[in-house]
Amino acid sequence: MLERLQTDILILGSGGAGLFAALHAHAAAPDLSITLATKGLLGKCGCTRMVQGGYNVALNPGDSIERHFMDTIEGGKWLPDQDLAWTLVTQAVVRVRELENEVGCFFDRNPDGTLHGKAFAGQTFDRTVHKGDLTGIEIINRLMEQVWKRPGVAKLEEHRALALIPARDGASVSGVLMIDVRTGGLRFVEAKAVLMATGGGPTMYRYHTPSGDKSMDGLSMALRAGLKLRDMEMVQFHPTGLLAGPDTRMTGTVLEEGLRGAGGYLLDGGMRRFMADYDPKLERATRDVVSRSIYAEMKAGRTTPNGGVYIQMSHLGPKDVAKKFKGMVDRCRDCGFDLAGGLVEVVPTAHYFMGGVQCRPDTSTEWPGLFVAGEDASGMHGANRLGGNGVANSTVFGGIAGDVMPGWIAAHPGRRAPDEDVLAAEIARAQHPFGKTPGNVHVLRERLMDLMWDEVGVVRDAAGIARGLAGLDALEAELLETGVADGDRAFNLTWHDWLNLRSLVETSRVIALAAGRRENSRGAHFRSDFPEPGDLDTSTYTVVRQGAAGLAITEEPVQFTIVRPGQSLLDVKEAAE
Amino acid sequence: MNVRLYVWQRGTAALMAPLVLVHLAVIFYATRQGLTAADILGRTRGSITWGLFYGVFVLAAAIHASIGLRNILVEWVPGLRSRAAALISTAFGAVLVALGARAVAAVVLG
Amino acid sequence: MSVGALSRRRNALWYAALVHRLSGLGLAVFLPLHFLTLALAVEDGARLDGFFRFADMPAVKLGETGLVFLLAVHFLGGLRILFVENFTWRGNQAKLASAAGGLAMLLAFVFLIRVL
Amino acid sequence: MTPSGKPDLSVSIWRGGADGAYRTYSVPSRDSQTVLDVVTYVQRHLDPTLSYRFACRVGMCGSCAMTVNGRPRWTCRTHVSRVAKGDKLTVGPLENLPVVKDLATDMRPFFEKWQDAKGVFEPSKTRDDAIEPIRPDTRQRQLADAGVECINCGVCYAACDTVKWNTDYLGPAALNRAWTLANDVRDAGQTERLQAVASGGGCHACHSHQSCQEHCPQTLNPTASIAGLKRLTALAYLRGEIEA
Ligand SMILES: Cc1cc2nc3c(=O)[nH]c(=O)nc-3n(C[C@H](O)[C@H](O)[C@H](O)COP(=O)(O)OP(=O)(O)OC[C@H]3O[C@@H](n4cnc5c(N)ncnc54)[C@H](O)[C@@H]3O)c2cc1C
Ligand code: HEM
Ligand code: SF4
Ligand code: F3S
Ligand code: FES
Repeated sequence: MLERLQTDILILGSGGAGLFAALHAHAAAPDLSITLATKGLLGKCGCTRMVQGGYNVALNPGDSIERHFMDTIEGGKWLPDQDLAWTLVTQAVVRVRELENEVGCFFDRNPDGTLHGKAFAGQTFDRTVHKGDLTGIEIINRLMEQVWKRPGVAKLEEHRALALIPARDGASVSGVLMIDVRTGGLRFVEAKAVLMATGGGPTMYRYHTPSGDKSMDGLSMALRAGLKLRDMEMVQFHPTGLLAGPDTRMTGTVLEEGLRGAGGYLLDGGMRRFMADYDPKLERATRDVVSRSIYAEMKAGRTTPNGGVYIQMSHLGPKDVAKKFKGMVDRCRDCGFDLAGGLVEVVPTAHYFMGGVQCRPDTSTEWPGLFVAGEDASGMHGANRLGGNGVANSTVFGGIAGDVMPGWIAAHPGRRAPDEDVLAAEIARAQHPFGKTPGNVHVLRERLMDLMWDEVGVVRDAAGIARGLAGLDALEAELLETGVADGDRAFNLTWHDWLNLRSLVETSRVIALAAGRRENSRGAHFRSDFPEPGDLDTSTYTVVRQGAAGLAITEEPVQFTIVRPGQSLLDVKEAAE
Repeated sequence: MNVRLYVWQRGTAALMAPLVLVHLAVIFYATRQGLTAADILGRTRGSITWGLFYGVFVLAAAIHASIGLRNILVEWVPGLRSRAAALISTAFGAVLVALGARAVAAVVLG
Repeated sequence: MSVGALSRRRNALWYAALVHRLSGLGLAVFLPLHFLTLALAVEDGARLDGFFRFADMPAVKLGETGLVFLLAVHFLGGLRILFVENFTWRGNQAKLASAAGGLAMLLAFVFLIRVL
Repeated sequence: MTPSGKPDLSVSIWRGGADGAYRTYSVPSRDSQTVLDVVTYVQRHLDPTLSYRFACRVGMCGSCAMTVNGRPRWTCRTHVSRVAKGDKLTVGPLENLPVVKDLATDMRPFFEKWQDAKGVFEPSKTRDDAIEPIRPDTRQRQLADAGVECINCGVCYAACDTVKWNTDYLGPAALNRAWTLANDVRDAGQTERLQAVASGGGCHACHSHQSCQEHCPQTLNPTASIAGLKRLTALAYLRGEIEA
């Protein structure tokens, strides 16, 4: 039944974080056995591939690391862990050079041959390096080619991680239980070091942008392992997701930010341009403001047929729009919408998860042997992630994890056998739905998505959060009674839908709890009952941990290790010059 | 097909292009009012030019066609090993050269 | 039924390649026969003429027309491929391939009229 | 009948492995509906055991390609109204790849050939070096740019009969990638790459069917890339830089 494998380093996920970790670990210690397990095909799943905008890096002589750092801290509303953010902005420089020079990425150039940096919202310098509007494809394709090239990295494609299994000491990691999706068989991979890089993914919302394979599995695994989860209330919504109606996977997918930047209008169902009611910057206001404004229009019932608002580009000249936003216009056309000349319905859509496992700048966690990187990790972005800092985050820290793990293994030799009881319990847990009468998983997922959208979404309040928590309990109880037919377990998507849903319900509860705890409004988190940001100097972040007695939530003070609110590194730098 | 075969196949094709053009012209010209052996032989007998022309043509066609045949065998005869395909096509090429040389000799030397 | 039974992915250029291949094969099969008849000249011109008289039959003329077509279509199609492979890319290859086919047919037709 | 007022779609879907069969389902028709949505509907509402693959749902990951009414396509960006014959749709796995189950194929041969074509960058510098200035208007840069946005969806590979007939043939996507690298001035593995694509199943096996170019959802032109490789390798061979 259970197949057991052993490896030195086990990496979960093949996004920017996972692939970089594999390359760095292999370079640092070619003799170690490295195994990369990923839910889809290598490099063809996850969100790094979907990056359109680009990669923030202070490479231009007119820019500086300090400026990038300050943009990150201010964008994060002073909640980021400053040491993590500093690591992010400094290492991004190295990582982009590595991507160009060693991995082979082909970033766009200025006419003089230097790297082109484009403008991205919330930044004081045009520092976003890109390849057209398909930056993620370029980064991931080049990374996955490099990983395939190294036979020393064993690949477990279409392997879904189910649980972190502790060692017998109960306080370090022994390995990971997973399903071989293609056969439906279970595998336990014992490893000396494990990197979790499954990429978060707030897909529990009615409207969401991430790829279908992402369902917060990593964070639900970490939760069950008893690890500390930080900033879990921080869900970033992108203001303009495509609204194509029910029963289509197109709904929720992102329509790029640049459309508003270029002068696109947002119109309510009655064709009125409404942003003036909310912000003097109109459609060019920040992501969170625009998202909340659209949400308010929707709450007020001034909606389009499918319940959103319109984006209009045609006044800029359909031909010009079709030229400037070719990718976007083509995509809309393929799906039956005329973005250049007509109206397209849009809606805010859950995009990125700032929360995650608490970790140190070297990617280590509380559990010896367990490392975390990418969207599964937390603290770099605080209350808000800058566009362009997401892929920087996954590639920077993935690489660091790859550098660090071989050294950690050398310092902590020997295998750690698994706690067989936990392993057995997790096996039973994964197979739970086969013991129940088959039911309709799909209906439950729809309910979860509505519940989280309505109660713990763009705008929150205490009453809604309470309803959300109660709803989640009911939903979980029903899910546990809903079975999946046990015939053929090979490539059984419905079984995986069930497992996805369970991960999502568990992590949704943590989101709701943390959202209830933060009684102020910062960045992505907005409480209509506490609309003020609160005192910056005494900023705290939330930490949730699952213990024997259930979920425990605390608030920890933010350590201003580099700058304090009111200060700027740029002043310090200029003073020194 | 590898680069060597490719260079030979496309090279002979390019070489044959003008030859085919001339050959077609001759065909059209010669069939103006019925073909006779005298016509043909009168033109070709003892002519170094025509001898060279047809000699090169035969050689190029043999090389070109045998490589072409090899590709077809590889792709369209399931289970045939590339060694066998090479053998068959080389043999075919050799037959073409032999018959071709005999024909050229016949019309040029007599 | 196999997965590919309903395949409809063949395009004009796929057919162009098929015509090129079949014409090449046709020429290759014809070539040895062509050489053999010409070699009749070794023995004496009369036998070759005997062959030509046999070749005067309309059915044989039709066959010859076919051969002219094969040679022309293979020649023109081959030129097109040499252009695709050796010069900067040009669109409309499907049109060019059809034109090659059309021109070859025209040539063969002219030949037929002349010999009949 | 459905909310859109259109009759239901009659959808035949391949079920099983290589020796499976088509099974027909009735799926409500909607205004906004891709082929992937149709397949998803069947799995969610009619037959929970149906297997297929997708990830990004916006044409970026290249994992949702299937054979739709006889043609290979990315299904997440194929609107039903553009392909349905009347109300009929036939959806099968991609051709030229082993079937795992139902609509999911095993893409390993595709990626192995990508490696065989040396479709991977060979660095000439390190992360400690400055980034190479490359003017965007140079010819090589433009040639590489033209082919680089491949999403490795396998559509071209499934559309090419030369792949079907010649098991050694590396196929359009792998060769297209090799061509972009051949034009990458930073790359240090040029001779080895040309050697790799000049051997047995390399670029010379292509007959310019152009099905790859016709079907590529990214509107790339592998035929032109392969032609470029044919030229480069022939020259290199004539100069004695590579062997047959
Ligand atoms: C549409 C879109 C556009 C974006 N644009 C930008 C942008 O312009 N700039 C920017 O900086 N950021 C952008 N982001 C954010 C950025 O993509 C992510 O922050 C970043 O790529 C995350 O990288 P990752 O490696 O952590 O995760 P991912 O790239 O998402 O990879 C996660 C991997 O883990 C695998 N996985 C998941 N669950 C399991 C499991 N249970 N077992 C095994 N494997 C598992 C997945 O299949 C996948 O391979 C965008 C995101 C989206 C969705
Ligand atoms: C002007 C003269 C010719 C030109 C330009 C020419 C050109 C070509 C080209 C370019 C190909 C390669 C097609 C491909 O692989 O896609 C080819 C194939 C072929 N040619 Fe020719 N050719 C010529 C004359 C001939 C003659 C006289 C014969 C026969 C004796 C012949 C027989 C073949 C055969 C059998 C093939 C293989 C077809 C295939 O692989 O599909 N060719 N030719
Ligand atoms: S070349 Fe086009 S069809 Fe082929 S794999 Fe790449 S994107 Fe897909
Ligand atoms: S379809 Fe195949 S034959 Fe060549 S031009 Fe494309 S690879
Ligand atoms: S699902 Fe990613 S390309 Fe279709």
